[in-house]
Amino acid sequence: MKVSIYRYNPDTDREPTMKEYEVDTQGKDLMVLDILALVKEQDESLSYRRSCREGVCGSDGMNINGKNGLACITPLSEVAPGVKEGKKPLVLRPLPGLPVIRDLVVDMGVFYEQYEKVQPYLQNQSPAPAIERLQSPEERAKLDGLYECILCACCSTSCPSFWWNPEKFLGPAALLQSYRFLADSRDDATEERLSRLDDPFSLFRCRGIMNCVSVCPKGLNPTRAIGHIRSMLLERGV
Amino acid sequence: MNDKRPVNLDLTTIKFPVTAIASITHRITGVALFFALPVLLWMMDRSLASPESFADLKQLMTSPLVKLVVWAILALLLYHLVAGIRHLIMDNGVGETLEGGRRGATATFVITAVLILLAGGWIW
Amino acid sequence: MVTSVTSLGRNGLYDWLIQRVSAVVMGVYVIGLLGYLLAHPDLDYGTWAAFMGSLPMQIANTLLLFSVAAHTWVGLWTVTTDYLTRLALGGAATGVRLVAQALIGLLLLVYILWGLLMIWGGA
Amino acid sequence: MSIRTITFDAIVVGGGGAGMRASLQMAQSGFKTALISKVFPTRSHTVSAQGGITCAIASADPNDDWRWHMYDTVKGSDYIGDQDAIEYMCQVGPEAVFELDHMGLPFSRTEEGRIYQRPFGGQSKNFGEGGQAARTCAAADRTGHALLHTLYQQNLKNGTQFYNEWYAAELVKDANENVCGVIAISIETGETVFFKAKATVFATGGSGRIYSSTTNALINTGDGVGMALRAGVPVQDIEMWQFHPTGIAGAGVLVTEGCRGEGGYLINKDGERFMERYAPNAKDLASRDVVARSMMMEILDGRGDGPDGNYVYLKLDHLGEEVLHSRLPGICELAITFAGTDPVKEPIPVVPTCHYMMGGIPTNVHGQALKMSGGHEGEDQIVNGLFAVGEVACVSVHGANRLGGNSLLDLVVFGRAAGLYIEDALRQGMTQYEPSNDDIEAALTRVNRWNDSKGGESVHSLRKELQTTMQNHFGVFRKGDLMEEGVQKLADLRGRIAKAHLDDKSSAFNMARVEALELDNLLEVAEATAIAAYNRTESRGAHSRYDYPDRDDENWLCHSIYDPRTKQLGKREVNFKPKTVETFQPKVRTY
Repeated sequence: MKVSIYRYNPDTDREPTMKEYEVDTQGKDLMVLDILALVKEQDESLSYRRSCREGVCGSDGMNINGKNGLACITPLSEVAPGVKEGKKPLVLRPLPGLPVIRDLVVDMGVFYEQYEKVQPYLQNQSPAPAIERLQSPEERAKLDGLYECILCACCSTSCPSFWWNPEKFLGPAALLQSYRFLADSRDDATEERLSRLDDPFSLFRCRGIMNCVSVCPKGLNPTRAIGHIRSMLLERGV
Repeated sequence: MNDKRPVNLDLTTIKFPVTAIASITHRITGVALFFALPVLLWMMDRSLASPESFADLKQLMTSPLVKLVVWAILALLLYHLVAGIRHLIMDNGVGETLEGGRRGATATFVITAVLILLAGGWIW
Repeated sequence: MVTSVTSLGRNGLYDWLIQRVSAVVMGVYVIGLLGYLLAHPDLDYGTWAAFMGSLPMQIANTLLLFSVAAHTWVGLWTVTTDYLTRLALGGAATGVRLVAQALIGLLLLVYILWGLLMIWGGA
Repeated sequence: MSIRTITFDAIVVGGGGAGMRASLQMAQSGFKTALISKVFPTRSHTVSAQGGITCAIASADPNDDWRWHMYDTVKGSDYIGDQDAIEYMCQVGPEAVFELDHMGLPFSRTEEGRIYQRPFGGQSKNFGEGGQAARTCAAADRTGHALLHTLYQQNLKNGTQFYNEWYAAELVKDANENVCGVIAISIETGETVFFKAKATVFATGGSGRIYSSTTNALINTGDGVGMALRAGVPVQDIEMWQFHPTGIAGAGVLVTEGCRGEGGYLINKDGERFMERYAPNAKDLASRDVVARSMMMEILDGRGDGPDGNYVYLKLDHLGEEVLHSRLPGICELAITFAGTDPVKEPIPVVPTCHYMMGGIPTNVHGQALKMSGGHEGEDQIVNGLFAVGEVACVSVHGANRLGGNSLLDLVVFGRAAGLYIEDALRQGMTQYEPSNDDIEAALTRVNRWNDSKGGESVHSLRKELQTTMQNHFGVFRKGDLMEEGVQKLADLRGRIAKAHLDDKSSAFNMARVEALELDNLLEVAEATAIAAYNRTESRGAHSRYDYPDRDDENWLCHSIYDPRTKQLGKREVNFKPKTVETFQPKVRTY
């Protein structure tokens, strides 16, 4: 089958180019990450990130035939009809909207800064008890669908509002994490957290287009989390 | 060094789900309506200024070209209206799942298409 | 917290609310007016002018006018701050954006005055 | 000397659970702490830990006692775990776990609002007399992920200086073998820097990638062990490799023991629940070495399924969709993605898969690295400036076999302990050893070797060969002659790897260079494993030999110590002197 990969090495290239490779899958429905390993055997100079190879570390987010996803848990058969059979090329590009360091590796600095901006850690002013802080199963259930985020950036880099205003809009991933702490019964910094989101950009630049939801490899829903924060802001402001 | 780094943002290589198409169409129709505003204001003005101007406007409205323009503006308005209603519904937490979002976006296109056709029938 | 002097509500929540409330006003108006026009297929000037000249319609029209202006401002402000940025235009972005926003603002002002004259000028 | 030097009070190499727990401790008390990680910290392998963190917090059972946990751990280790260290871990554990809750770790909860605990293998009440215990604290089946993110968040809050995507290549020592810091390469730019610190903490994790089939992440290449061995620091019990019973057949992806804790069990191709035969009491919750061996026996006896008859099944469907989706959601995803089976409906094909390195750099309970003085059986001596925590360390709490859920506890307890010790030492004025230019040059030799390489075999083919050798010669069951052959093959590989070629020498994000440097480390770990396994002439815990099928307490109730300079295997005494409880004497180990 044919694989077309975005190549750029700052040492030697002025502009990125798409490079074609021929890979023999022996008809197997391999994961995209396996294909990358096969290509790398042919061409050592190809760089990409990878670690757990099972979809939990979030290293290998990339744009696969137009859609962001994790290479390690995207089988060829799910990329697009005809790709596995070799009728259509597999096209791999770096995550959109972030500066490319090399090949499929992007500079995620902006993305991590957004994460840090929401103060992604539990805040509680009361003295800690000798055991755990009690939390009912119902309260804990509110964190489901939030804490599982792996920071792969598939969502944020599929979001046009992120593309246009990465410095001002926090992006779906950071906002999901913001809500993860707003929703935690053990956290008491709600007011402070909300007041930092109440401007026209940080949160409200979300237009509800749901690209984030449609690409999240963990099936999470940042759009809904943003909606919940908006409701909290509304309740607080009116 | 950092400034020289390329960015992969060639929109033609990126797939957009139906929800994104619904959203950008909402935006495009909104901007277009801003440019249609003087036309609507002018029509309102003519219709109210005097019986003569009212008649003139009515006369003008029989021209197929004008009908087309009015229909186009109506189409923009209908899409923006229906998509806007979907936004309000989603603000209440309905249709925020992946499936719900897709259904809502598809429904917006279908309903608008029907309404635009009806509007066409009404104008002609 | 990102601050912006050109946003209408100066705050995300208020911009958002303005957008929603004005949308509801316009939505109701448009549906109502379309209903009226459908109900009066052979509308003549007298009926039309009397209808639009009545006090409730004058108030409704005024409300509509301000809703349109507010809704448009918030919407187009968002559009300009999305596309007319440093990212897209480089260093000149702020200037270009301010000019665009000024033009939009000016046009909306003209529309409001024109509309107000139309609604209340005859009274 | 041309390279840049950056100075800190303490540097931690590795951004997994142990490293970040250590850096957090030091950063919290205001010491200038750097964390060097070859991946962004939340991509470390701790993220893949699923089932939970075992600890007697007395939630599931209000009468639970850390001494029971200690008993289980000593027994699980097949009696070569150090009892002072196990005592410390089990006793301090609850405090360390409650801290994690206070930091925000989203543990699953009981109706009382306490942390949910599930049964895991090898757990008992009342020193093995009270039946199965439920002692593993869980956040669904994503405990490692939740723990790692929580620790990263706390490090952000407390101002740890992160050097993410920096690859630590070599230890820097002075002429007297004192550790002064590390040489590290910025993967992003290719810049090579000397990180100088009073304390260098290795938290580099395991090296499951020496095997071709492993549950480990692609980054688990034993970088810390490799650096230590090249610096002449010995490793302990390195022959002890845990094979996890339930790796997804073919893919090697881990399926948590928590599945069996929640009531799942193993079946052979005839549908028989075979663990009842091997471990009549604990059955599927016997300790991992026992279960893995039993599975291999079933497969070798022809009761495995599949075209090659080489896997058995983990049955979960009887637990019902609700339990599976609430307690084991991640497993359901993984099984569908990597095995193509939905556990709600069908059993998952599983096979014992390389999972965990019980051995590593020997340390005391403060994480200080140890070496032997005056021959192999001499007194412990501290390697000044070097600490090791987590999987790379052998403190030793796991001995010859680790119990499920004890790895995460090991990480936080000893990450914290090392942090506390260094904090204290820094307050009292710790020495900064100063290397000469020659010392730094010496540490750069290996990096330069690759950068100057001109032709030779490729990294990926050599790596593949190494992994196959380990897989075929040092698997679940081991045999003297086969291992001898393996040792030979590795010696041959050493010669070829020393001449291997790095074609791509570019500077920006050169993944090939990192993989080349990793290959050296894989080789170090593999060879140490091979020589230690060949020389330990008994079967104990995870080390199981056909030619020496029995445990030999007379000769081998001890740690093995592999000395990289002589390539000889020595012995080191196991600690049988806990401080507050009676010694647990070695017994016949049955489940």
